[in-house]
Amino acid sequence: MVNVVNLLFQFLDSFAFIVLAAIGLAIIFGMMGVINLAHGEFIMVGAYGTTLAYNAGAPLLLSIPVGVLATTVMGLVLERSVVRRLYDRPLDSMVATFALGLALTQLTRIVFGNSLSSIGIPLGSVQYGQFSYSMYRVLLSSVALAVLAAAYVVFTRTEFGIRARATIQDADTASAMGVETDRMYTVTFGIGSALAGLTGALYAPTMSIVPGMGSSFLVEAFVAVVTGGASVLLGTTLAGGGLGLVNALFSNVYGTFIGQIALLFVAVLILRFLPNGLSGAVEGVRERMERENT
Amino acid sequence: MSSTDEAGQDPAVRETPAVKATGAGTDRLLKTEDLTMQFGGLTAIDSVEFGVREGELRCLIGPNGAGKSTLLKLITGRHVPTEGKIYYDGTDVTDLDPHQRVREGIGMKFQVPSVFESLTAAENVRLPLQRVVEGDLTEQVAAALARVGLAEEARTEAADLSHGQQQRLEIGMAAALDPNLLLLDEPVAGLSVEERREVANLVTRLNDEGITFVVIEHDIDFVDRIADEVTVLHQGDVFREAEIEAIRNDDAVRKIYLGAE
Amino acid sequence: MLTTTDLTVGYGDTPILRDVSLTVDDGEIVGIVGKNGAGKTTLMKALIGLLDPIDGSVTYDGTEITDWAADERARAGVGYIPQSRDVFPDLTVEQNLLVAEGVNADAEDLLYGTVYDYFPILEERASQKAGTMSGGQQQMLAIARALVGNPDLLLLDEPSEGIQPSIVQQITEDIPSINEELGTTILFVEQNLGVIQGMAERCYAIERGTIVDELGADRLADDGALAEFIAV
Amino acid sequence: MTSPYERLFGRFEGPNTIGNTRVFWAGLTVALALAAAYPLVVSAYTAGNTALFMLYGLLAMSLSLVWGYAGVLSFGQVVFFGFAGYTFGIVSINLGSTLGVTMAIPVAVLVATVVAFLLGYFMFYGDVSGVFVAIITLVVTLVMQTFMAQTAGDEWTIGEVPLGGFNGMPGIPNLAVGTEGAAVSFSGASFYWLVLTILVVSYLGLRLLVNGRFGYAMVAVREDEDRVEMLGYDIRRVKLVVFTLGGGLAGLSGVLYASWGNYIDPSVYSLAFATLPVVWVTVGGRESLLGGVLATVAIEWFRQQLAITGSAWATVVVGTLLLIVVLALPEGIVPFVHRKTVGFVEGRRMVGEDTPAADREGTAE
Amino acid sequence: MSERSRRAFLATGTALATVGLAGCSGGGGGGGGSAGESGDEPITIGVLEDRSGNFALVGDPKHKATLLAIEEINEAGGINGRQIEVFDPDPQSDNQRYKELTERAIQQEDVDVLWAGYSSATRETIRPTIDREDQLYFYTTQYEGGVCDHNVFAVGPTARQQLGAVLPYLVDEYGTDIYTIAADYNFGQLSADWVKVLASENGANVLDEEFIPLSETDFGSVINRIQEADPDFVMSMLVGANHTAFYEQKASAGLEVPIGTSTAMAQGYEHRRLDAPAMSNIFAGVNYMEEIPTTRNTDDGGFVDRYFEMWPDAPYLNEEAQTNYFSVYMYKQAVEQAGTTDQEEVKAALESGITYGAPEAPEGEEIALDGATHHVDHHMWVMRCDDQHNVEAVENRVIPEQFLSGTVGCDLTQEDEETQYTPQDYYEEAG
Repeated sequence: MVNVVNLLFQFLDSFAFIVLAAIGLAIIFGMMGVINLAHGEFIMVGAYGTTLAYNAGAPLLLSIPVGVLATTVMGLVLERSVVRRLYDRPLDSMVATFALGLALTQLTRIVFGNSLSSIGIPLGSVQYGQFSYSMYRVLLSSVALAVLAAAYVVFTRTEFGIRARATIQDADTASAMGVETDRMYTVTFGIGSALAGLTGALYAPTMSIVPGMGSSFLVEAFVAVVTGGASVLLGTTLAGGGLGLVNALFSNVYGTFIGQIALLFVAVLILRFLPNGLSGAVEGVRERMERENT
Repeated sequence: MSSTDEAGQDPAVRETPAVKATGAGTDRLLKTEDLTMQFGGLTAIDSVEFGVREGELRCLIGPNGAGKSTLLKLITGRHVPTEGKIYYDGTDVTDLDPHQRVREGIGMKFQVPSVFESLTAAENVRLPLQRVVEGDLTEQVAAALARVGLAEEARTEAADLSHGQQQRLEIGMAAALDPNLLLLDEPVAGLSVEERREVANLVTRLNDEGITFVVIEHDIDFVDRIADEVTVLHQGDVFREAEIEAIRNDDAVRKIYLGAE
Repeated sequence: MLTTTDLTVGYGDTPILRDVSLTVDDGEIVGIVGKNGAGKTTLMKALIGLLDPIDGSVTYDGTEITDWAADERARAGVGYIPQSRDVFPDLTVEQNLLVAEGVNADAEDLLYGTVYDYFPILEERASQKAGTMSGGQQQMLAIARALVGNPDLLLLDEPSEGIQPSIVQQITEDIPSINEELGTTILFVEQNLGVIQGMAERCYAIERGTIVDELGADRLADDGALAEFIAV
Repeated sequence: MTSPYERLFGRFEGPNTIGNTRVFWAGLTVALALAAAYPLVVSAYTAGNTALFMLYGLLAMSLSLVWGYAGVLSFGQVVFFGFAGYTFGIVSINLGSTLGVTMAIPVAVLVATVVAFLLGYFMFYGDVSGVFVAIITLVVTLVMQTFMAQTAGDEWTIGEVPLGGFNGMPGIPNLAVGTEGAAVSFSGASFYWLVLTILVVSYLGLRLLVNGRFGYAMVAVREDEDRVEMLGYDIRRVKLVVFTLGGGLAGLSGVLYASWGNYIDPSVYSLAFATLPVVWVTVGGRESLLGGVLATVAIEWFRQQLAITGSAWATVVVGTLLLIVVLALPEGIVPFVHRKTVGFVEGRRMVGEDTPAADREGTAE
Repeated sequence: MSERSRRAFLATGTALATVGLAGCSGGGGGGGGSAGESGDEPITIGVLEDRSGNFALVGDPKHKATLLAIEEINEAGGINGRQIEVFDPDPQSDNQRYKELTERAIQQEDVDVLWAGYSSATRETIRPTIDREDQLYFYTTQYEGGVCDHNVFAVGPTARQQLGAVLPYLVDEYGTDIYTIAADYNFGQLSADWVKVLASENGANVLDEEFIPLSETDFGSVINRIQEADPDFVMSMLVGANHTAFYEQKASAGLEVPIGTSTAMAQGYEHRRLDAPAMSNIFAGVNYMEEIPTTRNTDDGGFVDRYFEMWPDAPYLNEEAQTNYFSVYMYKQAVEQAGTTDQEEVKAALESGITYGAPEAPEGEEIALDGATHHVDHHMWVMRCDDQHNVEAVENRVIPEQFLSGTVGCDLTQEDEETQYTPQDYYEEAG
């Protein structure tokens, strides 16, 4: 018997995880063409910043911004010092970010040891019948939606976002319009880093705080980016929704093992049959409809 | 070629300022039907009916942005048309991939010279030849180079060739495959007078050898030197199609493109 | 307003432009004519700062700007309309205009009203994606985009290219009135006789990367004199 | 016209490889002789250890081919490596005889080749290109790791061999060729020599390939896809062939790996391992077949030395050095050194009468 | 050798050992296995434990405790007067690296004995090398059990011992309906089999079992399924940092069912790392935790004190660390008994039945190495964690290794084997 409330909560949980795991990676890849192989480590830095602040006595709501800030600062520094030099060499930037990730993990271990004592999950649970679900995990789905909405607003409604997109579409023309394209790249990378940091900060209470923790986000993150396709925000939303549903449904009925296998299987199907990803397919349909209507 | 073609019109000179030049006829080596290409909201090619007879040397002229390069890319298969058909040698090639069209006998030289700079001239012509010729290539390579007057430069790296030599080398690479139809996109752009003359001679000679040409070119003197007939494209469509003299004297064409004489 | 001295520009080490020296005075409309491949677009890119000169210098408003990046020049008041228009296809018309806020840092507000007056169709289509508009509309948008920041100098690269005659006509009329009403100095590249004659006060002729002639108003009126440097 | 030198080396030379001089071949011969003598003067451990680095070198070479020569960045070379390793284990353990081991080798390489073909077909004929190839192959790698780590249950048993999940597959036999009674088994120094031979044969084979007709097409595809297409080449097919071939080579490396350690586990599909070939090839120089191999041996030796110190800073040092190399030497070390030294002398522009480069058209076929 | 130079050499030996302790390779080692060698060359011990990578959290204490034992022995005059040198590279939680380093330890460093690895995967990676070289090898992690190998001394407790401690206790306390969750790999699968075997032996009943991928961090559906099954208690054999998230999530979801475990707390000290009350009401069946109330362990100057004196910054002294520690002493006894470091003779000495007063055993008791199976009859503890994350012992007793000795009948003193036996082959309930 499928319990609908269970399924709903599991879906929200899964949706949040996929979206939040992917969003920072997706923005940096989609907007700048850089595949950040240190994405997991960026998430880890967010979680460490948050946990360290919390363990130092800050309340959780204050600790989360600390984690985000730490990751953002790191992202900005790395963009200025490393990533910037590799914009025209996207493949080398993969090697460079991999190297960064390697060093970051071990540096964290050297400085902070093999583990930090973790933050308890706040907010308790929702009870329904014999079941209950972690309130915080469910709430993360609203955060995921809020992050998507905020990213949407930032990139489509603010002057910065419009200039950043202009830069991405045609950097030369944008600079001839007075846009400081270098700054756009830096800030976009900063936003991507901040979102990775936010992911780490938000999941810090739910996970074991160890230097390698970032790797547990990687599969979902990369799968979501690839299946999402070129249109970053739409793609991440669709991937989170679609893959989250598959994962929740199969986990609910057959267990986490089948849930993961189903997620990977569907991802492969999407790659095979929708070469432009979910967002590409949706936009293709929309364009066809528009063309027919005009 | 499809029997539903609206044949019958004399393809030679059409003075009528026809919006559509329906150049259909069974003697057409290449023919497009209702060819349309849209990029987003831009219609770069608008229901074009264009054709060339076997053995012809046709020039395509028109202002920047008229759709000349887009038309060439559609013919070679680089672009997939939004609508319409392309027939080559009587068969529908609309759905063929670029390399398949090349194998059918359609050759192409790009606007920007794009020889392989780190290879020698000989290695460059080797590239098309090795695909079709078995065994030893030495003779064919030498012949292909001689054909475009680059026998002396066989061992020179393409990067060290002059601009004109690179243009000829590229034509030589396309010609090495013995195409029936060769499309040239601005073969003399940026060349000196002397180089232009060499390219003109080369094109004429290859045409005499039986290769049909479609050439995009701005240089009217060059066009005058080589062309049988000229097609004027404007705003994505065929504006005029006539002998070069007729085009030169056409007021409407002058207005949109040439300016006064 | 704008002076270049022995400007040599190219891609890599190969110069496309050689020793170009020209002057544009405040309030002028100056044309540059030349055949395809003569180096007109290269010159425009060098003037806005998208190409670094190999040699020579560029002075704008009394300041040497040879080493300035494009965005710095734009903020100093140089507007640029690229050859193939290059609107940002995924941004709406309004967003395209907004991007150009950086043109001319001295401008207080964006001249939405002014540009919508010139090109009312843009106001109608303010929230349409630029990539879905026709070439003519995109050209109007490109002009409006440069204009909206109220630049002191406007660089126009072949505004008539690939555009239907009615819009070419409109642009030919609009540019001089912009020059008059807003006091914008204009330097444009063109090979359409009508446009050149309709807009330019004087003209430089460029051939194979060098300026070969300068035509005053009298010679501009002479079709034959001009045609020598254009396509035929 | 053709000197004995050209008859011997002409086919191996061309603009697509570094090292087209007598000095190079003489140097290579000397280096090979030294390499062949190496196990005679060092311990069995050192020989076996070096053999591991060299079989990694083969993996690097497979990536040099697809990335350096055809311009296709595959993050999935370890997928084919892993598939072949597992297949070799499954077949050889199931058959359980020397003949079985012998047969397992081609089967494993074939499976890797087929996997590469299928993946390549679906990417290149789906018009996936550029950085998306990298990210799709990376995802396939991660998917394989997740999947193989979950094959612990009894249902994941092929014949008599459990896939083993996270624990991997132990008991994979040493490489052997022959039938019962007439077999050569490879371990220690003999395994070293086998790997060295395979490496040299692969190297020469690839030199033959990249300086031959297909090699020209391949490099041309890397330089300018559109251009090559207009010369009548099916670029999708060219890429697919290279990718498939690269998959087969990576597979061969995987077979050597599985038999070297008598073991394989899902960590061969991990992000860290998947990135290593890219690192080796980037450092060595992607457009050099030998560069990748040399860099592999050097980097792996160095990493191992760092691990032996037990220092906590080992991976930090590796990461930092890697970063420096990527930033400072974008073309890779070997082409850099070549350009700074030999290339200056050997330069292709110095086409003298008796240099082999002079008549490549005739001799390269 | 004169008395004088002999003393000088000993001093050098100590210096070398100290260098080794500081984290550098001990160098060529020398003098490996050949019998009858002169008694003053140092003994080389290979210690391959993870100090970086995924297993560093559990591997680092193993490394530290081994060095503690070695230092104590060296300070007390060594083994038969010979100092101990260590070869202790960092395998970085990488099985490939383990493989390379094992080869190196045996062939290059010529170690007399080897401690290596945390996970079963690592053990299985290097076991072919161990067996090919007939290398004396101590595997110290609590594990699924069943390894019957004449070169391997698997001296940590087995799943049957760990689960056999906690499961009967929970059946007595809470009832007979069990829900099993286990990591989806070899160890988890076999542990789940042992739960079924033990349930049947104790008159209990496994309602359902679920295997969870090691990469899983989201336990929402697992928690819902447990709630649906409504067991009396859960048996959890989850493994690794990802799975630790289960405990936080079940606490947050308000799942309050008692949980028995063989994996949590004793190894990765979740009760110290996680915020209370994540581990509330969790019962661990273990041979050792830092909190085990034996005099050898917690009294002044006891094992815990000595450990933290040497490693003041260490976060926790875990189950495997104690096993490494006491097994070094067992090795010492065996070498002293054999009078040589010759590996076959040391193995024979170990098989003769060594006992040792390990910290896990209460005052007056010793734990015994069973010669036939190369396993240890451990003193097992049931440790309960309360909602303040305080841990107390609720039960303890000696539980011998039973599977190999009783069920399989493995006897390595009679026959050399290199096998791992699994419960499916012997119990209907399993598999």
